[in-house]
Amino acid sequence: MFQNVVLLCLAIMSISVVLTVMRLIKGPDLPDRVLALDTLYINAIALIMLMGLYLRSDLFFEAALLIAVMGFVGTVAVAKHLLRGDIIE
Amino acid sequence: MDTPQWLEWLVAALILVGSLFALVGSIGLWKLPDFFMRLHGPTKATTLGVGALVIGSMLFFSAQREGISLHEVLITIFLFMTAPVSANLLAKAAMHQRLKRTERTRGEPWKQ
Amino acid sequence: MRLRSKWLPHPLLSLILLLTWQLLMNATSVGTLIMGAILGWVIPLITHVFWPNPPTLQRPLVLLGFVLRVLFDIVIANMQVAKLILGPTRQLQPTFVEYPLQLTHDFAISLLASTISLTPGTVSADLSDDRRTLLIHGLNVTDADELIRTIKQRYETPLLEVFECSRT
Amino acid sequence: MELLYSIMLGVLTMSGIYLILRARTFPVVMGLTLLSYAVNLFLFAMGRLNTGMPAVLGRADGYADPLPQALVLTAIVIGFAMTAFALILALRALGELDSDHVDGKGDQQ
Amino acid sequence: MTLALIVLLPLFGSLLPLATDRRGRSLCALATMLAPAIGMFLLWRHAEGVFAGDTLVQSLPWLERVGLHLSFRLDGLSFLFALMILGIGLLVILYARYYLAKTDPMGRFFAYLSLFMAAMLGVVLSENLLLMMFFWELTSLSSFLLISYWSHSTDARKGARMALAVTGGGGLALLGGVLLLGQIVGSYELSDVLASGDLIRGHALYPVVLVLVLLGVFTKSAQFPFHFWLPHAMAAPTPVSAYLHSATMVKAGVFLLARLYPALSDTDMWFFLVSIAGMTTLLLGAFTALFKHDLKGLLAYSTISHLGLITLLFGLDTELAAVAAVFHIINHATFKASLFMAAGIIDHETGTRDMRRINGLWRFMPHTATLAMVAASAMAGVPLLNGFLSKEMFFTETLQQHQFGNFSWVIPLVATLAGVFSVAYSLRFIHDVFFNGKPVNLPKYPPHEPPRYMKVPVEILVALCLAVGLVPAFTVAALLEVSASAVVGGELPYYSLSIWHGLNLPLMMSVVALVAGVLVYAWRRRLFEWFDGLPPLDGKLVFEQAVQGAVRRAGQFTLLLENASLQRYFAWMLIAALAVTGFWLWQVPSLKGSVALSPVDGVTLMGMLVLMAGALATAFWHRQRLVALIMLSVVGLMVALAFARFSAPDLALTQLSVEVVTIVLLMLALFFLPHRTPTESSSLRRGRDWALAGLAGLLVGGLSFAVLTRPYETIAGFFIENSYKGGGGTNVVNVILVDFRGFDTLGEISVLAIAGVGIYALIDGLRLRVPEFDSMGRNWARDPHPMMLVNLSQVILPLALLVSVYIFLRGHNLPGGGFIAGLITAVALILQYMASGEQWTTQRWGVNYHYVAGLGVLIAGLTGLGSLALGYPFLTSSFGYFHVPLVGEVELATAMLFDLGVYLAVVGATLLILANLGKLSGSRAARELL
Amino acid sequence: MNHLPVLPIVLPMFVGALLLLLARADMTFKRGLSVAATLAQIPIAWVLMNQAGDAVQVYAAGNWVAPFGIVLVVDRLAALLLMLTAVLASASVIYAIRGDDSLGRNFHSLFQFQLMGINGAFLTGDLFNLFVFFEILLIASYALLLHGAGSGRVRAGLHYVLLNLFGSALFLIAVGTLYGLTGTLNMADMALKVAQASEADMPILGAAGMLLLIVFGLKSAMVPLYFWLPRAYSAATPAVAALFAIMTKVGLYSILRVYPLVFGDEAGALAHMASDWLWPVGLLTIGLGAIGALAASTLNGLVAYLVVLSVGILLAGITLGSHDAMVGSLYYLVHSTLISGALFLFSGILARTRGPRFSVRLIAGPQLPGGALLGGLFFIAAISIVGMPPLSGFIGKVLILGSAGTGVQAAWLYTLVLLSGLIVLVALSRAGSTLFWRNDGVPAAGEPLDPLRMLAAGALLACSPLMVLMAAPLLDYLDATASQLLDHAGYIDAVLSVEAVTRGGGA
Repeated sequence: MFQNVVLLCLAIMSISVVLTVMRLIKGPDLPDRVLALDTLYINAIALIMLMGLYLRSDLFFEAALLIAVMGFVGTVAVAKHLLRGDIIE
Repeated sequence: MDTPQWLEWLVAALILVGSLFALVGSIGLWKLPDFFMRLHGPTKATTLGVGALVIGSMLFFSAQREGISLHEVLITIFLFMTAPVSANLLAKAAMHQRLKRTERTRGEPWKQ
Repeated sequence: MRLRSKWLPHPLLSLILLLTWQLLMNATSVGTLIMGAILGWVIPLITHVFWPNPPTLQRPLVLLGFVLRVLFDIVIANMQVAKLILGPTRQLQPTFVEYPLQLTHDFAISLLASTISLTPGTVSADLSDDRRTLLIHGLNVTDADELIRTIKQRYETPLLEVFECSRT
Repeated sequence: MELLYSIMLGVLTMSGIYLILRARTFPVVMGLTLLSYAVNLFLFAMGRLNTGMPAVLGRADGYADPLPQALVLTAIVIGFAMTAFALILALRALGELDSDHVDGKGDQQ
Repeated sequence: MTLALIVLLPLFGSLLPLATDRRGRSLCALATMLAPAIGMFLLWRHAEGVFAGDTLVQSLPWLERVGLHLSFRLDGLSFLFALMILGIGLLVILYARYYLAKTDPMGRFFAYLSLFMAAMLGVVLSENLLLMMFFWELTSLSSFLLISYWSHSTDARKGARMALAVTGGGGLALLGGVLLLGQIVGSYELSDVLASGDLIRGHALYPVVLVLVLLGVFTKSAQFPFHFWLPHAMAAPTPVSAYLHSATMVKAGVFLLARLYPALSDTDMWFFLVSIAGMTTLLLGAFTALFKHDLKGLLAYSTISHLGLITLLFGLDTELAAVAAVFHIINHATFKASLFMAAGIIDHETGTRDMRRINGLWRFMPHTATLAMVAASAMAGVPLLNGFLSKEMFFTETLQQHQFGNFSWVIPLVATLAGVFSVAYSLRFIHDVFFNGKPVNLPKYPPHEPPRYMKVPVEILVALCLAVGLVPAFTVAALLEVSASAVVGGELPYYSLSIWHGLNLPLMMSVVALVAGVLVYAWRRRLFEWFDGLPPLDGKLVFEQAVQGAVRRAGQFTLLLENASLQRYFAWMLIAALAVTGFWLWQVPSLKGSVALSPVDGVTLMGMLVLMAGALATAFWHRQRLVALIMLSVVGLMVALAFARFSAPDLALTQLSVEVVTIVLLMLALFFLPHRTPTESSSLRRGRDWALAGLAGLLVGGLSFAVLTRPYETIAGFFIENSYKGGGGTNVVNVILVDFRGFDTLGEISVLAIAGVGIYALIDGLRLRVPEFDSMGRNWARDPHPMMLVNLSQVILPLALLVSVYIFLRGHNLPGGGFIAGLITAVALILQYMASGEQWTTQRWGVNYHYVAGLGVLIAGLTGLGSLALGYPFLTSSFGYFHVPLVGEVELATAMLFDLGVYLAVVGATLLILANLGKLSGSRAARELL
Repeated sequence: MNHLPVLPIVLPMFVGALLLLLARADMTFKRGLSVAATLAQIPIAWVLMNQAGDAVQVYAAGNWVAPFGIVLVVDRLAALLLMLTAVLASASVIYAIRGDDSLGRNFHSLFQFQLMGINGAFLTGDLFNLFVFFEILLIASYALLLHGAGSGRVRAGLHYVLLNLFGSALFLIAVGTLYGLTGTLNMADMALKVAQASEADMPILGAAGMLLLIVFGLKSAMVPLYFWLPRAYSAATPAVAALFAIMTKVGLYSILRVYPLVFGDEAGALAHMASDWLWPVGLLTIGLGAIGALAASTLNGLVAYLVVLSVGILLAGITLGSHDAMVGSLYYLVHSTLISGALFLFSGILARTRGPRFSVRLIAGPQLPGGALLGGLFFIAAISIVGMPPLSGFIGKVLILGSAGTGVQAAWLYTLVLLSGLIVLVALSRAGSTLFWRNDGVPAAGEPLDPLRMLAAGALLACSPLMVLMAAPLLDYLDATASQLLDHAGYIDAVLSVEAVTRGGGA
């Protein structure tokens, strides 16, 4: 039963990812895309954690944590690029 | 180790809530008419979405193994710290790019 | 609370690191405590150059209350926002609000801005160059002054207490 | 799954190769990045596709072939170094030649 | 090894003139003469044996595998040639002593000359064909140096280059021929080759061998159509011409004909090839010689003609013809050497070689004139001189040949015609130069007799002409006998060397030639006019145009291939890869193997679709670079998820970190690069590219599918089994990295460190133009360091460091390790740079990342070295568990130390790369704040 | 325990890393360290050459035996190439310390890492490890190629880098496929596995093997993958270009190592699969190399094409496959590497002497100080590389041609080798006479001759006559090398029978 709930959650997250990717592709502007990318990172965290629950394995914690860190850095970099062009100045 | 039934139910509820909030965020992202409004969807809903998931996961793994598993909370803490900053930077970028906003928006963004 | 010294530049940070280490290790034992203590001591030593002007914490308990309040607000906010998003979007009233700041310390301002972003339907979009005004975008704001009042009362005041009571 | 995976690799490779065949440095570097993703996934798959079998002793019933994973790890890091070098070189070329062409046009020989 | 000594003496002797160059010209010349003089002496010591008909072979085994031995051979033929080379060589040295101007570096000249002499001696004395090739090419090279002696003159350079190209090229052909000969015979020793004539002639490759050998011969001996280099080699100083074009260089070709005569001759092919080439050359040379106004030009074409004569004689393929050929070799050497020397004297004294200006020299230099006239008469074939004798024999032989069937009369006719011209040009040499009015406008006036000793060589040679012509039986007979019999390789038939054979057809031919020759010369004005009206045909021009044309065409062709377009190169490489792999994949019976497919689940399907969409979007939108970049990072993220999905947490972590760093890097670069790519390639080109890309995708996908559906046995079991036992860790991937395959990792961090260093060097001194507007033409935002970001980055750094310590420490047993920890640290620091700027950060964090990267590699390496001390191989790990009070079991492993090296190298290299990029814009933020 | 086999890799690695730490140290010290470390390679290689004579030496890094760990394999061939690299590198580094090394940063460190990569590629017995060392030598070569920057270098370097990145991707795909089917990375073990592979797997192994050939072909500069080389090599700093002369040989070496072993006699349908392709490719490379040499407009461009040409000859020679052909090819390999190195160095000296206005473009230039000496040495180098006697090129060509037999192959090989010889002769004589003889009478604006640079170039050049004088022992060595190379079973046996050290000290 529990597995089925996790599967359901995975399905929900999949829809969520699809919506995000649709926004990513549609744009229309760069900030929209970056925002969608940021959201995609968050969705990825959710997916990873659900996968960990599904497999009953806690080996995915670091991956989730890292996605959080890296997603943030990536978003900051793009945003900075949009603002200033140069991200390390 | 067997997980108690009630805990499984609780975890299931939590992750379901989390997933649904994440979905709401994405729906917002897709549905809302301008960038500044879309900004609200993910930065909020997904924080709680992931937050609920994290709590669920914490409970689940604490029951799975000896001791408690709290380290997932770091993910949430981290997201709480970073999400506003991302949003802030994105908003700045959007203002810099003078993105169109829905006509009914009140107030003016600043010129960057 | 002047514990800062050459050898322990950020005691609070050290404590946070020690706690975080316990979290990371997912267990607490003598070993993890020792290791956490070592790390909590060494890392601030290395990184304090990047943090030349750390905030001074005046009333930790107020801060705790503040955190709990924010957490609570987040949960409520999320429900509200979810309703807004799922409902008809045409009725939403997005607004840019200029919020006059009382806080002066960088870190405190950041904390306030973050809090605003995390809570119901508001995002801090920008900070003026003189750091006196915060630009907030609200998803659905019917009364801008009401919003400013709420923020001031619920968040800025406690933060002022925590970080800057000596100065006000 | 294997078929799907292979199709994905094919699409990834195709996109990478198409970009590689462009006339400017930036798309080429992006193409190489895509290609290296494809290659890493390819190399990784040579240990076959396993679900829930990370090669950490005591954490699963079975273990995926760890060797390709180790190889991919090496390949990722090397690929990063190489991409970085190529990219900076493209900048250097921009500085020296005032052009980002790689097709022999756009700058005086 | 006296024979080797004869060759080696002048070789080393070439150092003597260099050494004595400064000590006076006479000493220099004398020193140069030392080696040939000793050589002569050594040769004389062997004379007895040679005249008794012995063949002396001295051999020193050298390179068995190559078939190259230091073996030398002295028989009649080589004796004759060695004699001529040394004898005329000595005379030329004496002559050159006086010929060379004070400004000409004499030592260098004599050194080259000695070198050439050695090479020439080597050619004629070699027993081993490969050894002969050695010297053969050396003659080309040393003659190149001699001809180009006056290298400041364009003619000398071009002439030398042409001579080298033609003779050197011929030499290469000859090399081919010789190698094939060696393959056929099984040995390169002449004795074996000469004894295998039938084997060679019967071999299927005989025509190839013959053609290749003849190419070598004809080019060297200036046979038509390769004759054109010789006249232009006249740009050399005259002593060189006297030496090279009388007795040595050009004779090497005919020497080879003579040498290989027993092995290669006696076939129709030989007859036709050799005789027709000889005949053509004979006539063409004689004809052209008449029209040359340049004294040396005349002699050059005369030389060509006489070489043709000798070649023709060998081509006639009878033993008597061979005798005549050898005889003419001797005679030609004597009179032509003396004539060149005489020409040199005239040139030397008058300052010109143009016969239209040099007239009536008899009055000024009667002595020289006499000598020249005798020699020229010998060249014309006037009776009582040596040229007459061999020419008679030649005429006789032309009449004996019937292989042309009904056209056999052509040969004597050509011979007579050539005789006519030969008389005419000889007459011109005599009359035009020494009589025929007065000199016209000479650069040096009045000319006078040269120094006494300059004439001595000419006198000696002319005396020889006379002696041989008058009393052949007492002078040349014995030498001719032994050398000719060495050529034919056996007993010679009867022949007579007497001057008077009675009134016979050959004599009539001589008379006709003489009379007609005089008549032709008398009508020369008309002929010259007619000749001037002919279209100019100069082999040199043709050659140079051919070379220049070839160079041009080669240039065009090369540019066609290498058009500096990377796209082209990529396409080539891709096509090559597709071709070779497609070739094999085509043969696979079924791409799908025996393993059943595993089921697809929805989430994975969705992830892969997103990944594919991202990849395609990157490609489609590559013109909007930032958009493409965002799509690229989607792909990166999905790849990481794929790794996680398929049981590779370590990979997922690494991929995530690397991807972010890559994106940051790309973004850094994008600041300076254009943000959009204009459409440049045609839709056809894009179509082609998509097709190529599609095929490549098919290839990779196909390969992957084929492998994934096939079973395999792997060595992985060993790693899983030994990971804990032997490596002390439970994370097998990490144990492989730091232990089983630590060597790879060591290399990999070296790559990172090198990349960092290399990039640092690239950035060093690079300043790029900072774009003033963003891609939409707006000014950049004012605030370089948003406050919230600055504050957050300060908080995150210690936390991130903590996390990297965590990831590092657990790496050995759980997903993580030095790499990932290093990348996290690096990313956290990069965040500082992004938030607060390069200058701000560098001021506070003055770490030289060179040191960090270098230290990392050193630590990892030293850890590896540690095991050496214990007698284990490099990189052997060890670990142990220690009980620490309160803390409990603690594992200490050298692998951890190794991983620390990895960590440092990663941090150092990554920051070396990224942090320095901030300098590219020249600390723009700091500038703006001012 | 004999640790010598690991030294040619580890020594430059340590020195390279140390030089990074000494980034700010005195240049003289860094130069001394670098030169000493490079020179030290010569005796190491010498001892290894002698050791390899007895048997194939196998060194299990990390004490993990084959096929699980990474083994270094020293046979005669590897030792020979180590020696070749050591000699070439010594000359290059000596040349460089006269100023070329300060044109950019960290030259010596990069140089040492470059050596590490090259030596590693020669020594390793593991396919993936070969990839790693390829990458080391590539990344170092990128940096070295760009040493001193300048537009020419950057343009050529960009192409070189990007092409090789693609090459690396192909390498990984090939290695991956091979692993995916054989389950091993050790070349010796892989040879066994390939020999036992099923019919259905054969074509896929073949495809992977051929993909590998493309990668090696890119490194070794064969048609149609050599296009990057001429510009890159002629743009590089002389010392670097000279060292690069060995780089194409790394590709050739890999071909020589992998194909006869893994896809050799025992490989069933795949036996000698590369030869069918390599033969025409080799011939084409000869032809295009010669044409390019004729068209070259600078001296170092010309030499770069000569490198291509020599690769073609070597490919053709290797493909002949016989023992004798192998001996000839190896001899020619040594010869062509050293002499192209010498020519690159000369070209550098000449460029400095002629001054930047003329450099080594093939146009009339100023009168050269010491022109006769330079010209003479160039002349010697030229005749050596053309393959004229009395120098090593001649023997090399005779050996290769002599081993071609008398069949169709021989016809092609003779034609192309001889014709290309003629073309190169014309090209070099044009180049030489223009550079040294044509001048506008103006004294050179460049620098005077530097004795140390001349020594470096001269030393390399001296190898050519030396290779003739010492031809007998050298050929004996090569003879044994070829035997060892063709004895696959012996190699496999030696690699797979290596045992782990169980007790310390190896007593």
